[in-house]
Amino acid sequence: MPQWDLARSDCILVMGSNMAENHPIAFRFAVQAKQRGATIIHADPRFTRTSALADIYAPVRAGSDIAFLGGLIRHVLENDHWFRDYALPYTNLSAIIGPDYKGPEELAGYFSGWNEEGRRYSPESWQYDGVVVPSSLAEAYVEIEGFAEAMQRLHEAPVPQDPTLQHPRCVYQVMRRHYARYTPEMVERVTGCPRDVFLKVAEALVRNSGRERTGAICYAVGWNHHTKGAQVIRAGAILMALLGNVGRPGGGLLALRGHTSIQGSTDIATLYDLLPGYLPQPHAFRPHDTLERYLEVETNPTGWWNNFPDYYVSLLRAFYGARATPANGMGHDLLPRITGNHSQLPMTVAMDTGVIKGLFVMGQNPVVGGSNSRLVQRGLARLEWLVVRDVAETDTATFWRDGHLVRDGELRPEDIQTEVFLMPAALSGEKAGSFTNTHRLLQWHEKVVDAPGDSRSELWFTCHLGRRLQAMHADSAREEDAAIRALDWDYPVDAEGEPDAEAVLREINGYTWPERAPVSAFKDLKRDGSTASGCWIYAGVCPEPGRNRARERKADGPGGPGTHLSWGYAWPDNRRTLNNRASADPQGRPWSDRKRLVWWDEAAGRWVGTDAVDFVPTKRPDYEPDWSRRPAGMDALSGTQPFIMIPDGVAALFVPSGLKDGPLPEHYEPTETPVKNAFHPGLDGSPAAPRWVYDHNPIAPPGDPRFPHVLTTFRLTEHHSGGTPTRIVPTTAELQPEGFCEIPTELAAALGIHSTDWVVLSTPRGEIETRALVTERLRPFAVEGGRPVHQLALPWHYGWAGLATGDIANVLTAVVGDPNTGMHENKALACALRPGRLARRRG
Amino acid sequence: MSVTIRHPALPPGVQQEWRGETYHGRPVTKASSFDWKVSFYIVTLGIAGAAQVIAALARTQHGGAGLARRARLLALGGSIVGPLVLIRHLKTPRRWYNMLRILRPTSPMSLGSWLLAGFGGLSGLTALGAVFGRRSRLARRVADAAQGPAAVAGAGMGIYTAGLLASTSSPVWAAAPAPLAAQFGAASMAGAASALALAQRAAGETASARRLETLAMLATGVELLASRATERAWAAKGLERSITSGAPAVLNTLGGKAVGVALPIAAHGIGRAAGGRAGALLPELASLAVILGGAAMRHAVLLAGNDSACRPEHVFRTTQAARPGGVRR
Amino acid sequence: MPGRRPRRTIPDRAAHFLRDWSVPRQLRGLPEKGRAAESEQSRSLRPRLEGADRVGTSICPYCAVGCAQLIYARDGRPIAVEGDPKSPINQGTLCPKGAATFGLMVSPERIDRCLHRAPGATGWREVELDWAMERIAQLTKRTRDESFVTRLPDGTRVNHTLAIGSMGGATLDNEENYLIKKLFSAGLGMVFIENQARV
Amino acid sequence: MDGGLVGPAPGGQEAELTAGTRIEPGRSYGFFTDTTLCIGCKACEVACKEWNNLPADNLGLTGHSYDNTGRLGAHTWRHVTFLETGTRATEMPPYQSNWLMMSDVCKHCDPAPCLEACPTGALFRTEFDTVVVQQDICNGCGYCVPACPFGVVELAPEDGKAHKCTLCYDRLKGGLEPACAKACPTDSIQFGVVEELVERAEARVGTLREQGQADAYLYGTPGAPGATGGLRRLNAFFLLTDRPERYNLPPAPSRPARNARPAFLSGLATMAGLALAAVAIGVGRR
Repeated sequence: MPQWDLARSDCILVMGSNMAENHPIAFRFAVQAKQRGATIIHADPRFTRTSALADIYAPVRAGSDIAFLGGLIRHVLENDHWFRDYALPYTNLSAIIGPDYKGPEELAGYFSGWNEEGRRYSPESWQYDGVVVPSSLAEAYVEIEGFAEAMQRLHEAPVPQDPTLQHPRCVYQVMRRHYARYTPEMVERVTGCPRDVFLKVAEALVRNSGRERTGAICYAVGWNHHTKGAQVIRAGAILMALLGNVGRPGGGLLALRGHTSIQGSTDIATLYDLLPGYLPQPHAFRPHDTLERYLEVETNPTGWWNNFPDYYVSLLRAFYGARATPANGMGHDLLPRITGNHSQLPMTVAMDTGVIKGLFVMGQNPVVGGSNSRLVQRGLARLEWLVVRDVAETDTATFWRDGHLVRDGELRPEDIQTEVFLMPAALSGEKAGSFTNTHRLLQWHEKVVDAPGDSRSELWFTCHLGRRLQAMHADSAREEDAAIRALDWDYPVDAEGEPDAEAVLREINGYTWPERAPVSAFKDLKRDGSTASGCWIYAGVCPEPGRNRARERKADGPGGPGTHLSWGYAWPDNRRTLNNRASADPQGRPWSDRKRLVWWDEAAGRWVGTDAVDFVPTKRPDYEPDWSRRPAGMDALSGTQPFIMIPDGVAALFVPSGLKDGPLPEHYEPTETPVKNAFHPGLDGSPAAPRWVYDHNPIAPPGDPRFPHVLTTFRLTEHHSGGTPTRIVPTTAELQPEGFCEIPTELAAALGIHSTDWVVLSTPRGEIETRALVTERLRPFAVEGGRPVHQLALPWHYGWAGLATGDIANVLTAVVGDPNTGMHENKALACALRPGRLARRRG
Repeated sequence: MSVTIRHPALPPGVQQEWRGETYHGRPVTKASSFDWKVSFYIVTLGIAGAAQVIAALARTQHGGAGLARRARLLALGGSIVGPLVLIRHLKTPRRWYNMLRILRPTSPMSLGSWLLAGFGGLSGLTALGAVFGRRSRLARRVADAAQGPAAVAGAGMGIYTAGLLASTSSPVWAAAPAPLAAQFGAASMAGAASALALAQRAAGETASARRLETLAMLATGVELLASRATERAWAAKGLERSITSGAPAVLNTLGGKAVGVALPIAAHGIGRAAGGRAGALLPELASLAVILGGAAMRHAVLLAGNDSACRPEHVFRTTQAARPGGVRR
Repeated sequence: MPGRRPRRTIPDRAAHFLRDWSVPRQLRGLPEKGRAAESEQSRSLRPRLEGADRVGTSICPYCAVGCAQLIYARDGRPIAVEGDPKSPINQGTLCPKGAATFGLMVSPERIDRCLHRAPGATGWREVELDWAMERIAQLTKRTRDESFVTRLPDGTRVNHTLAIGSMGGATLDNEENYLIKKLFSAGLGMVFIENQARV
Repeated sequence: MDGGLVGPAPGGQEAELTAGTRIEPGRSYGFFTDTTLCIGCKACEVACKEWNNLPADNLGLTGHSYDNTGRLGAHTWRHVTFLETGTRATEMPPYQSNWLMMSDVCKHCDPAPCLEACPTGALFRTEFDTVVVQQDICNGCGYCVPACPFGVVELAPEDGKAHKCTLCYDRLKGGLEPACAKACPTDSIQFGVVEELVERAEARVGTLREQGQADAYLYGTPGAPGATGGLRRLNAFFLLTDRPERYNLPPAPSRPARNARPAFLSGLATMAGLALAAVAIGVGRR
């Protein structure tokens, strides 16, 4: 949902986010909603500036989000508060799951399909009865015997379902059984949130659901950064779907992302497993060897993803231009294959173990932001070379001089053989280009001034590095150099050598081949090599020569409609609210006057409204696929199936494919926790969560008495992530000038700690010293029979570089992650606390 | 100490009584940058101003020429030295002349600046009489014509600095404007009388010196009474900590009271009883003590005011209820 | 704070004082608290935005909310960065970080030359941009040549190098991310490519 | 200037877009700071410092909740106070509560004690009814500092002049909303014509009381706390929900200049009395 749409919400639950602090301008719309009468709820381990503005503050122990959300799901299901007219047709509540599925309530915490040896799940038993459903995520392919053939059954009939919801294996009944355990008493016991507060939250959400009212959830990395982060978000999504909020004005989930173009860098993924546009990077151990095979297993039979080959071949054309030929699978044969998890956490280990020898770091500060910072620093010290591109000396760029290994006397700078480059970079006003914001809005920024001195954009750096490397390989005939030689790398540059960013955006948008005339939308992309597109979902941003819709700056006036279709460009196809077919009822009428967005106009024979329609514009609400003709793609979705990216067109409350840790969100404790799992004695953490345990990344077992406190990390409104762009600015640095640890008053009193005293925090990975900030905003949680569990909270922005400094919080965190996303678990771990300073400190 | 807000009202839901809470103990108001230089100015110009009053009296008395001359010179000296020191207190001293850029009736400092300018000028004119009076009739006439206004301005010089301090938000300074001004005025008069007594003794005019010493002791008595009133007001408002601790306490008790009051009384008493050699030295000691004690008292008040401004509890205690008085536009 | 002006002579000051003297204006009846007290600087004061010779639209470089900004520049240097009142997202407002964008652009901590730290060195050395680019290209080629794998022993095609990694992208433009992914992945065969999306 | 993408329409003022008000000489402008909308983000502090080119104070970590800038002063013209008053609550009144945050600023009092004290006319009332220290006049006498009942004005050590919020005098001259109010993400700081702001603020108090925030009241509007003791009103006024002291505001400040008259009268009477006594004693006789 667009951020401004939040102002139309009737109830906003902020959870896993400290929205007022970390997204103040987005919170502006929450305040506007409040002024229109909305209820604001904040559920969080800490009472923050967001809580201060809320009507209800629900304290939730760090790492127990699924218990809380599961309790809400149970409340909605058991009390029949779900929005039946919406959820029955628009979600897979009625789908019937195969007979082999068993849930954690039956298997002591495991889902069916657990393979203890491989410590992973096989999703075979999670499928619909008799149908294998591919994932709607990047990787359609799942490792199920005969997958490619089995999913073809989606062409033949609707998925098995029981609209009466009586079938014991329909999703509704499965979920009721699954969440039966999440009673208010259990919620209180596990999360520490008082039962009455929990019930007030539930009532507020329920009260604001239905035809006339919508509610929204705003979340951020407080949900992601767990070993079950994806499942926390799923739990929120399930709740929103049950309450009928998704795709509707003022309703749904708003992910509040942390970097200016983090959405863009996920869309055009500088990520190991994704190609631009959420296409999977070919994998050496999957049936990806040839283009044909790759397309066969990655193309969903039904739903929008059926167009996958158009997008993939167009991407290859954009990458390799004329060198993409049928002989090399249109360039598919040139692309690198991944062989495992190459995400940041294993990357940290790969540096330490000597696999990675050279590293580029561009606008990131992994010494501060990476988990287990000492391990990161060890890794950097083992590199042969390191290129850091940033606007100032970062902690990463100076690890060899000021880092923990040097500080602790483990290494001298003279011992560190890493060759380091620190190259000055340009900021947004010093270069032209586009950012994609947290609600998928592309906005162009102009170059207004030159960057100082030798500062250059990443566009310049990458373009010229590519030119040099192509020149070096111009005469190579080696097979391994084929890709670099084949790369289509001819970007126009200006007098200073700066590439024309708009020319790059035009390639991302796509053009016909070989004429290079812009395509107007992704519907124009073809699988025959006659089109190129660097990122299919961005097709349409430059729809005609001379037009860059990311530059458009015309907002709607006070008269509305307030979708601001001429301000920037939202992918896909300028749609501001995804799945907005769901803003109309199954018959195509707006749910209510108050909540209208798009609807079916019978006279015009199309969907109309104030937003660009996220549906086939002319598909009637009463359209039903003709199963006798083996319909494919969108033809296989009916007029009441708004979730067009999902193979069966409805919101997947129960997920057959695509998740590595279960089809339904289930509570597990963090990897390191002082609290045992009340749901599953003997199974504390998520079994599928990957962990890289070795000498330099030790993990404490659950309940380890040496680490009795819960530790969570957080961000401050005054600083930005790894800290560089605020710690070097005097006006922001002084606002939070030094690292600190928030300590609840009770624990501080017991240990004799006062605000601004030095304290030492430790985990198996290391120790840091910082200042105490004693506060009642953190409260002890009485869990497990009344033993108080204390939570400590550390802002993680600090390091030694810049004007505002402090020890690095991530020295304490571990390289453990979410099995689906590879995200770390820095929002909940266990630690020890003592007053005083580190003894080893020199000078 | 708890006080209820009487005017204007807070909503009923808000805790009605102030129970001594402060904002993390941080100051509400800011202390002035006034330091010893300002105290020096207050003392010097107080003496100079009161000296013009005495000069005026002396001019009306037969045989007062010597005293008048010395008083006029003292006034001139004070109105030269005092402002020079005061300008050093400015943080942008090269712009001292902006003190005369505007006449701001609400600002005791602006009024004081114009008063000082006038007083300085008049003191210059009366000094003409002191220096050239014997040779030049014109100088004498001019000086005598200036003497009346100079005495009036001098009276103002002797007291306006109390008004200046009182017209601030420092709780101690603002607590008792009238007694404070009486205190300052009496101290100015006592200081001038003492200074001139010393001069008269040096010039051999012992009888005149004795009368001046009597005046000094009378003024000191008035000062003592006024200071009692001031200190009672401080205590009543709960501000006494600023004057009963630290440097202000030492200055006020040891300087203002012991040296400024007790010592002169003792010295005069002993001196007049003993006579002889001590009879000459002890009154001189007493005069010196009066001057120093008066200076110490005013510096104590200055420092106490700065201290008080940094105490949030002082500010809150004195702002629980607005002081009566009409709105002034 | 405005820079200190050159020291003025005494006649200068006297003339200025008389020109700016409030007393005559007071006598003419102008209010002593208002117009009579107005100084020369106050009379000629204008916001420095009016001195801009270039204004461009920008997007805030901090979080992902996407606030629109206006960058005002004069003589090729930024003089102010403000929220764009027309944006439906921020409507002219900015958070503390966004409001510090100007401070970021002109931060005293910014570097403007390439710095190089040789293996085992204890400090930086300033180097030419061209030298650094050539050296980085050579190192990239060397490491890639040493580590590139076309096929695994069982014949499976991999076309990759595990020895070069890249971090970052979430603070960069879409166009930059595109070129990074295209060069590093499709061109060089790097697979350790990550950005802040996971951290 | 580039293109038509930026700036208000010709002849227009940006303040019309950002604050819904035209800025014209002769009217009174001020701030209405509504603490119930404040999220304590300190954007006002930063926007102020960036616009006015003010250096950091660098007080270090104070331990006073999230307040590390401490106070208003020569370099800090907006300052957000933080006081944790009940952060263990779960159900709370609407909008900000339990962790009090307020963006403090110069009150641009009417009448203004600093201005009334200023001997040089450096402090004056502008055509916008705001109170400004004219830096080309101020000689650093420092009298405005103790005069201020709110501890706003301060001398800067580096230039020896008094500094405080100018309500962005330069911006007002160009039709621009003051930097802090323009930046404020939640419109806790509202800029406008004082009379209109007061009206809006009174309506807001009514709304808040209806919605369950019974403790809302105004500080600094005529007849309210803060506008006391000869201070007719504060052109920068506040909506508070707890005792003023919790925000470091005096509940009933007074206009200090009115102490001058009793002091002068009493002092002159003392001098006159002592002069008479001197006559009686015979001072001046040989």
